[in-house]
Amino acid sequence: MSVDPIVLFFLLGVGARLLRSDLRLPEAMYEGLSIFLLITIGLKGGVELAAHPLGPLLPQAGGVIAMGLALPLIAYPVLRGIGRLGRPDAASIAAHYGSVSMVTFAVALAWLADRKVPHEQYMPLFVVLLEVPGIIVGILIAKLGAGRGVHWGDLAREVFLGRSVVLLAGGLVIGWASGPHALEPQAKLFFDLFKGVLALFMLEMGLVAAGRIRELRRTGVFLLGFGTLMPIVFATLGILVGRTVGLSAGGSMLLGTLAGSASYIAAPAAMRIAVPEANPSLSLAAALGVTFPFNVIVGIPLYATIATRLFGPPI
Amino acid sequence: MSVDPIVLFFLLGVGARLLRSDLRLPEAMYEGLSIFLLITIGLKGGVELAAHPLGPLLPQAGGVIAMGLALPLIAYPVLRGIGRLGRPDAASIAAHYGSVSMVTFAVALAWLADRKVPHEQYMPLFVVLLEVPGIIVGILIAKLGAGRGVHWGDLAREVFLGRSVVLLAGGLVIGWASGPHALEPQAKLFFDLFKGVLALFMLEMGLVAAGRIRELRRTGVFLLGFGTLMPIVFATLGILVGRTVGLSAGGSMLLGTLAGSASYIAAPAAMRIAVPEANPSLSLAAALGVTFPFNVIVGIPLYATIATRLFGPPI
Amino acid sequence: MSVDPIVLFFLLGVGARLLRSDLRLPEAMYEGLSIFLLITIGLKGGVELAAHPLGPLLPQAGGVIAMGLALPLIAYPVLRGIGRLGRPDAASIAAHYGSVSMVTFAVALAWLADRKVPHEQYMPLFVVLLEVPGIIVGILIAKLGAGRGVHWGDLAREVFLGRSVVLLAGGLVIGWASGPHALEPQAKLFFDLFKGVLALFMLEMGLVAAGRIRELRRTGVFLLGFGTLMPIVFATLGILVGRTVGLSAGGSMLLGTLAGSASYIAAPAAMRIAVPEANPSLSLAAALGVTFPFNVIVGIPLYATIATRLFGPPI
Amino acid sequence: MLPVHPRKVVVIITESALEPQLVKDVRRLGAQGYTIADVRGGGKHGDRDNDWERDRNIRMEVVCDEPTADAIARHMRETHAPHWAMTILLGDIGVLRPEKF
Amino acid sequence: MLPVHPRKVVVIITESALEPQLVKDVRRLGAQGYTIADVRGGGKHGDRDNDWERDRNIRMEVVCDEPTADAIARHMRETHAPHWAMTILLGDIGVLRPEKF
Amino acid sequence: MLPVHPRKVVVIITESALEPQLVKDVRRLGAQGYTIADVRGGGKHGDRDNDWERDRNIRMEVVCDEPTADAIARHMRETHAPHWAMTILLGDIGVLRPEKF
Ligand SMILES: Nc1ncnc2c1ncn2[C@@H]1O[C@H](COP(=O)(O)O)[C@@H](O)[C@H]1O
Ligand SMILES: Nc1ncnc2c1ncn2[C@@H]1O[C@H](COP(=O)(O)O)[C@@H](O)[C@H]1O
Ligand SMILES: Nc1ncnc2c1ncn2[C@@H]1O[C@H](COP(=O)(O)O)[C@@H](O)[C@H]1O
Ligand code: NA
Ligand code: NA
Ligand code: NA
Repeated sequence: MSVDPIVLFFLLGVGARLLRSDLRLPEAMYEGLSIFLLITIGLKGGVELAAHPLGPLLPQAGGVIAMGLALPLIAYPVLRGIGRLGRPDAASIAAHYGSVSMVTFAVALAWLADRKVPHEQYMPLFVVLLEVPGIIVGILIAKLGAGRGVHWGDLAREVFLGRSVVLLAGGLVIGWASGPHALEPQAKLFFDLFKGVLALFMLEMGLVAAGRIRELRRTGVFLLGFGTLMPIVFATLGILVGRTVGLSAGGSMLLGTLAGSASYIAAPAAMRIAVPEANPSLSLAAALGVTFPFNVIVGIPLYATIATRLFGPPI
Repeated sequence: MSVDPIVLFFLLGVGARLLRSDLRLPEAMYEGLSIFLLITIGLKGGVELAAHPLGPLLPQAGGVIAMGLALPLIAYPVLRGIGRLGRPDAASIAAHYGSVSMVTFAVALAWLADRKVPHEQYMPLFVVLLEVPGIIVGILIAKLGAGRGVHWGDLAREVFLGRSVVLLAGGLVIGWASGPHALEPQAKLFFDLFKGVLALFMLEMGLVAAGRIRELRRTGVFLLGFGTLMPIVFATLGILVGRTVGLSAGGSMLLGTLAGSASYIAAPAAMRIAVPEANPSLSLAAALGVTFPFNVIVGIPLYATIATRLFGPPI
Repeated sequence: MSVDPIVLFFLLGVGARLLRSDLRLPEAMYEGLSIFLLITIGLKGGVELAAHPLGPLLPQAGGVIAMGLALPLIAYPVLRGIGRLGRPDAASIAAHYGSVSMVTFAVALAWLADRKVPHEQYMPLFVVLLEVPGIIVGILIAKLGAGRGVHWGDLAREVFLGRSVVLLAGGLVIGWASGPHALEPQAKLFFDLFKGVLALFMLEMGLVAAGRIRELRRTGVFLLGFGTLMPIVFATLGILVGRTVGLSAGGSMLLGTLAGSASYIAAPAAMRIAVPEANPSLSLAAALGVTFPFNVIVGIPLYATIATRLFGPPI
Repeated sequence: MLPVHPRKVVVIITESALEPQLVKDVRRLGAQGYTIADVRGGGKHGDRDNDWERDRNIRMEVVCDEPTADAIARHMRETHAPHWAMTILLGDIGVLRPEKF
Repeated sequence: MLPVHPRKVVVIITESALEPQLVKDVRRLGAQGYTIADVRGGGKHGDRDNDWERDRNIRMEVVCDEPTADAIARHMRETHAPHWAMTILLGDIGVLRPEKF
Repeated sequence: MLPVHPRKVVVIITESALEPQLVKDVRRLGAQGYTIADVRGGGKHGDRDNDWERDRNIRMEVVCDEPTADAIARHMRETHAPHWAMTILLGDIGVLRPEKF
């Protein structure tokens, strides 16, 4: 069987960086591609939302948000107890794993589409809902636990109006308000090119993920274990939550992937400002250097298998 | 009825900026998208020009240029008399409103295409013809009126060889020289993606337009009135000129949109150099903060209505 | 007959620069487009390689590499003897002409595709194979001849892991490992947009090539002759090699184009580091200011004619 | 010769995420202006060479009188330097329009 | 110790639209070279923070002898400073190859 | 007033292709850090105005003690300056944390 080109692009980036090639994507291109992906995922979800009555989604949304609040509370004691990390670092890493990775979600989406597995098309709504709660809980752990105040105004702007939330949620609303027909003239850019852009973006992700691997030597073996086992636990939890709130097997697998993914865009930005005493290298090495590659290569097929086992019908 | 996604993208940008999100498009992306739009509009017009004998277009072109020369002469006394602005500022704003906004034109084009309204496909020719005259007249008012000399050589290069004129005119010539058949291999980039790129660009336009709104508080209510009423007057004039030179209702509406639009790329660049004593915030706040949003949201449908009234058959 | 838009885009760039327009593409866009082109050419070749047994290609590959090693050895004595250039400059220019220009190859590819001339679809493999040998031989001439040592480790990384080799070779491997079917979701980006992107890139090439023309005045007439005649000799040689190793007329014409093209990305980067005493303006003026435009406008049709004469059946 | 007035220039090289905070800080401490460039670099906190969006540095330059420079440098050292990659430099510079700085 | 020759450095921070003019100006006034960086900033003319293409600043640095520095600073102050966002700074710097500056 | 410790700043403006080499050089010669900005400029080797990827300049700034500054400047002048467009400047600067530089 042929290998998924999306994974190959990622590996090309990893290889180029490990061999110390001078290959790098210009930063504007990286930003442009990520803007494109965020909007497109939003639009896709929004177009589908338009076809659904919103009422029945509310309980699902509530369950998903509750899960987002719970995840960092599970991760934190593990990081303190087993990882022996200080409060700021443990809280920061918990926030990263409580939030989500939009690219991991996109890869899972493409993976399901290639295999024609049905799933709720409005899943992007949950990406938006899951991005913020984990970060807020992580900050609360760091601040309140340390008996320190929080600038709630600044913080809210940082997390709710961060680039990725605005683009995802903006795309959702535009897709929802326009509907598929009005968006047709834009479809050739946003929808037709999505998987090609994702492949290019994975090249960049490979370059930056490999750049983080060096740091792992310094941070030791704990983060390696945490970055691979915690996602499996979280993903399983996500799949169970999906099942509980009534998602299909495909949708539950996607929710599991979200739960098992770690944020490396929104969370690092917010935590650096809110908890500057945490070492940003630790959390980024784990989220980007371990968990992202793990999910892309091992996790996604694994979570599909888990979902299949739990649901019965094979994905 | 669903809302036009192009307007929604614009509003997303406006909202993100007003809420002080950190969302911004990398400058290279902004420039890349605008290069794409300028070339594509040029190519579209050029391909159509190839199908027309050029002779009969000459009188139309003459009428359009004459209008371009007249517009700043109408705006200037209003700005001096009612707005009580000094000579440099009045001349500079007159130049902005004498010239045109390519993006407003593109939005109007997409608006007509969505409604399948027929119009002369070579209209991009008039965008090129209208870009420069208004700027030159504005500079003349500022300079000669002040009894000061003009570096005509530098100035000509600045306005005739500015980025937007070169790309629009270059696209026109390439489209004209190649014809539709030879351009087919390029069509999937330039023509198929046009409306998607325009939507992305409108997101950026929303961000920058909203950034100008703050300045309006300082410049007062006059620019608000000028920036909404002058376009209506100019657009009506443009529609009448269109009718006079024999354009269709759709073509006249487009010419009206051009007349009613204000330049925020070519004119600011040229005026800053040629008339440095003018305050660039005033003209940009009006052109970008008032007139551009007004045209995109209110103006374009309004000009279509005016054209319909004047021509009879509904657009 | 209509003119090829790819050439027209190039001429637009040349004209804009010669008239001193302020038009320039943002650097990130230039880099992004070139990354796109390199990957796409690689993917195209790789997809075709997957359909071929690799064994029979080995002798062809050997012949092509041997040619790559030979070209600078032919150019060097000409540059020393007739051009009266010093050892470093002659060696550096020889390296540029020994290596290849990916964009010239892409233009030739598009030229053949427009005319539906059959050719071996795995030709991109030879682009990869030809990029490096000429550069290494050029460095050897400069260094060993001067009795100086070479940092082989650094040098190998510079040439074998330079951006263009990594992207081309990476694209080849991904295309080969995925095969056409798995790449279908990416085809709409990489394959459908290829010629449009190439056209945009040629605009940038026109701008930079024209910027080099000024320098030619200083470097005199020799480089003008060398930059037009050497490519014809090399291209003829390349066509003969193609015939010898069993390529079709179209494939031989492409190999000739590669032989006749001069590198202006990989070679300048490598030579500047390895042979800093060479004047980089000379080699770049020749490769970019003379040979690139010559090949795009005159060379490619000429090499097709030569291939036709040598092979019999008209291209 | 033009009369040149002596002033201080404070240069702060730090992580780009701190930019909005720095701008607020220096304004509050009395600076009448500032200039910021995107840079990359290396120091005690390792190489910050731009290969990931959060790994960028900025270089802020503030021209001001000596007390303001002192206040800015002191604030940076005490508030941000403990937790951020940061270099603080102080130099002498001349200005033509003393009221501007 | 290398012998170090004292020179002046003129720093001009202003709107990017002025760049071509500045380059012509300093060459004409005797500078043998110049260096320009893209920057953003804030001052009397408000924040110039890069969010629209006409809102960019540049920072030009010219190393030269004292009379040239004086001529450049004077020209900037008289010709451009009245109508443009502009900061002019003058500093001391050392060079190794005195004939170059 | 904060105690300010005098140091030297070496500024090297040169072709961007030399960047990796320069970073290695200054580290080897004892610098504890460096800062690099992308710039453009003009000098003896013509205008380097960014219009082709190989025509970019960088501006490297190294704050260090006097012997290190001397060693860096000397090395640049002897090894790279003959073949590369390069400007080497030496200035005085103050730092707050002397152990860092
Ligand atoms: N000795 C130095 N000279 C110039 N820049 C420095 C020096 N040390 C540190 N920097 C800059 O300041 C940033 C933060 O420094 P640090 O906190 O030492 O990591 C670095 O990333 C460099 O850009
Ligand atoms: N005190 C200052 N320190 C550093 N840079 C300044 C200062 N004042 C102004 N600038 C820079 O000079 C530009 C023009 O200044 P102004 O004319 O005061 O608006 C600003 O946009 C800043 O980039
Ligand atoms: N007098 C000067 N003032 C400021 N920068 C200079 C000066 N001379 C040269 N440079 C910079 O140093 C680079 C190399 O200088 P050169 O070797 O003289 O061509 C130039 O491209 C400029 O960026
Ligand atoms: Na998660
Ligand atoms: Na107008
Ligand atoms: Na060659």
